[in-house]
Amino acid sequence: MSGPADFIFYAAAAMTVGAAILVAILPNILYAAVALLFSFAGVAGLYVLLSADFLAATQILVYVGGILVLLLFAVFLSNRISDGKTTNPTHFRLPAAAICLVLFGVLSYAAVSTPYAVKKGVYLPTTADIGELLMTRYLLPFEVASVLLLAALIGAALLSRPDRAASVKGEMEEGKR
Amino acid sequence: MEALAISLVNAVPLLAGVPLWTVTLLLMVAVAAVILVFALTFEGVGSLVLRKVAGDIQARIGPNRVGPNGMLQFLADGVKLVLKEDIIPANADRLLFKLAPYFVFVGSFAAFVVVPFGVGLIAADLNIGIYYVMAVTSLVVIGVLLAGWASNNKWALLGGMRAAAQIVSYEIPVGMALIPAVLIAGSLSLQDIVRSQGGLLGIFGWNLFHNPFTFFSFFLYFTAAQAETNQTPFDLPEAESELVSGYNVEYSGIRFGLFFLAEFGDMFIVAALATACFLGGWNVPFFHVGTLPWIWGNLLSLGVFLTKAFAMVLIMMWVRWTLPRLRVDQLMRMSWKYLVPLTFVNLLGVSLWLLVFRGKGIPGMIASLFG
Amino acid sequence: MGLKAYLNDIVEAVVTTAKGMRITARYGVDPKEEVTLQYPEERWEIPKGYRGFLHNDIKTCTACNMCVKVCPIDCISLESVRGADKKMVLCSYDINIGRCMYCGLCVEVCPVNSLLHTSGYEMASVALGELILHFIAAEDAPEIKARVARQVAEAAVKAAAQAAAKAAEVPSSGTAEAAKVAEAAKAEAAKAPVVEPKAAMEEAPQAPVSEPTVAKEGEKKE
Amino acid sequence: MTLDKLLVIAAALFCCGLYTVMTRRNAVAVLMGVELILNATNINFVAFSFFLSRVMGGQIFAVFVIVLAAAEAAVALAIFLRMFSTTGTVEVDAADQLKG
Repeated sequence: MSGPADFIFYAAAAMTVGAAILVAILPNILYAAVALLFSFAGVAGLYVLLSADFLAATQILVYVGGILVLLLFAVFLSNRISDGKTTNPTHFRLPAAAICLVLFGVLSYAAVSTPYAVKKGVYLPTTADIGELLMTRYLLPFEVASVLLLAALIGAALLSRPDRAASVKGEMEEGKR
Repeated sequence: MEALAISLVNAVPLLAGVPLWTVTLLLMVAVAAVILVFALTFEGVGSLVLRKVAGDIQARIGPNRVGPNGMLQFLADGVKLVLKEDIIPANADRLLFKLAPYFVFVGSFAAFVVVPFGVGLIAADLNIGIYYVMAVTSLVVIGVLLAGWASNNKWALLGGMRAAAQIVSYEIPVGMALIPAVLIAGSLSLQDIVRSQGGLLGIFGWNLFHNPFTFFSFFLYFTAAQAETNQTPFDLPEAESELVSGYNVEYSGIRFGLFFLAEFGDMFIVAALATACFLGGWNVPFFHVGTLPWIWGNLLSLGVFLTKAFAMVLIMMWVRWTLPRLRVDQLMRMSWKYLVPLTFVNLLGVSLWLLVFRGKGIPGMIASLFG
Repeated sequence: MGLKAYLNDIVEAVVTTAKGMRITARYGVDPKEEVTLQYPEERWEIPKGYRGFLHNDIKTCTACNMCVKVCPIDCISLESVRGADKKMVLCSYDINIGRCMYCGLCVEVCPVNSLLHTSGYEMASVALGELILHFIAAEDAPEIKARVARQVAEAAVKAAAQAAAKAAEVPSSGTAEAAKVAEAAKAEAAKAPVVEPKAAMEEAPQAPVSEPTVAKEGEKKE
Repeated sequence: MTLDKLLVIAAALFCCGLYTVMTRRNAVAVLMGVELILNATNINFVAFSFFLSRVMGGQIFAVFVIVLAAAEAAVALAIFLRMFSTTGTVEVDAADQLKG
């Protein structure tokens, strides 16, 4: 792998980690969400370099187009708009930082010192393989995942509906007054 | 792109000393610039045509003052957009306010990369073409949401929330309606999909006429895509009469211009996808483009593709100036109660058809009857 | 909602969309349907009796002040001086067309039909003051006043000369008083023509013989 | 681009996520941390799949992780909205009704 691919790799890595650090420290939750977007995009870039094109597109589609939108909606709906500033309070900063740094050191040491039997990967389109495996070898997990998604969808819809009993009660109380 | 770079280095001896990746990178930049110029030109001319069509349909004339017959109106508009003062509201979130238009523009423009303009005219023939388009256009949602929030304006926020809900809802029918084309071609690459519709069947080789389900699929896709790009009658996010102008109400100058360009870019992407997936792409009826010399084949296929795509854009404009705007609940009902179930039924139907008839469409079967 | 109603909804949506698109397509391809008027080049025909901007023909205007009195929003103001022939002479006539509501009362009331509605309706300005129509330029007013004062004075001299001639013609009736009056008139007449226009304007009101009545009623400046 | 570099990146991402989960009080921000952690694991899966073997298992697992993340985010955000409508805040410290 020559110059440009390495350059792209380091750029994607820097974007991923830098944006993740911003997510961790930014006081404004909306800025943190935008930083998260860049982190996701960086991870997608890493996937592309790792010959996981389908996964990269999925990463963008699901994380950016789905989860991040949900996060933004949650931020908008759970903060009073009149507040203007969306605060994001933190606590236990020092001990958490210490734990994380130690953990990072341990993990990196483990990653660097372990001798892996590295085989050079090959660049091939993976979409067909993933589709075939999902329909043959991993059919059961696939079906379970779809049932889980359906359950999650119904659960989320049920949870976020306005409480009908409570609202009826409220109306009755208002009527009494 | 690398193959092109290699052939370029071979053709021009002057480039022999330059590292290959530099040439490749420069080529990438050049191709991106060409596409950007095309997109901008289309968006400019598109805005003019849109206003002309609106004028015709509403028994008016439309712009006719700048240049001969109003032809240069889009240049005047462009100059106006660029030169206007870029106002940022006092209480706006400055960073996000500045950032949001770029998300929208990038999300719209990045999709141009995989549009198959001709036999060999495609910036990057990704093997996940359609999926890639679906993925990058989701950036638009984020941009619109952030623009709505950062403007610190209730109309902008409502418009942004509406736009996000609408785009996310309609992404599902759009994807589901495109899958029949993917199933028939057996590939997500747009070039493969276009190639699968070639052959000597002429226009009956198109996916549109492959079987009844694909025929309906085309119209479902077109409806859903029109909603996904916030075109009238689904332009609730920018409903002028209730939300002033929705998420871009506080924007002016070049930042508004980016939203504006992204809107037209989305229009072209929708038309191009419809062309590539259902209308045969750059295939010339009853003729094999590949037999021509490289340059003539490409020019011919480019012309055919653009003709089809522009025809689709015109139909979008026609619909746009015909139908009145929906209500929000009607919009959501249309997506979740009508389009989503129908596209799923269609998908099942196409799958069954392909299974039962071994991938052959009706015209193909009729043709095989006659040998 | 049953399946039948569901399918009916879909069919209805498709049919109504197709109908609407047929209509718009007909408009789209038929250029004769266009109703746009290319405004500055082509214009609507102005209907009879159209009340456009007011115009006063100051040559026929008698400065009767009727329009000023009848105007319900006081947008007309005029200033006039009494001329030598006892008729009023306009020295300024302004209409604030920005305030005018085009009721037409002033036109109806005008006894000599000098005030009329024209068919004009285009006016744009960047300052409110430009909306005031001056039918006599503001800088002309002193000149007119001076000229009128001069004419009045000349007339007075003539009258005095005539009176003197009469007095000389008929000595029997020449009493001391009549001679005194004639002399005074002669002195006035001798003085009046030599004064500067500006001085004349200032002195005019004090002139004993010919006191020009300055109409102040309509003078309501903003 | 080597395997250990990718693992170090994933570790950094994981630690950022962990720090976010530990320090934030806003539930939405905690969820962001969780997403970062899931991304870190995904990088590991894909990297191992690319470097150690050409078996697609790693990528398939990553797909499932993304699916789970989507489901989790949907349910979690529904819960947050519910929490906001009952307690008026989405700070995780406020959800202590079960405390004895």
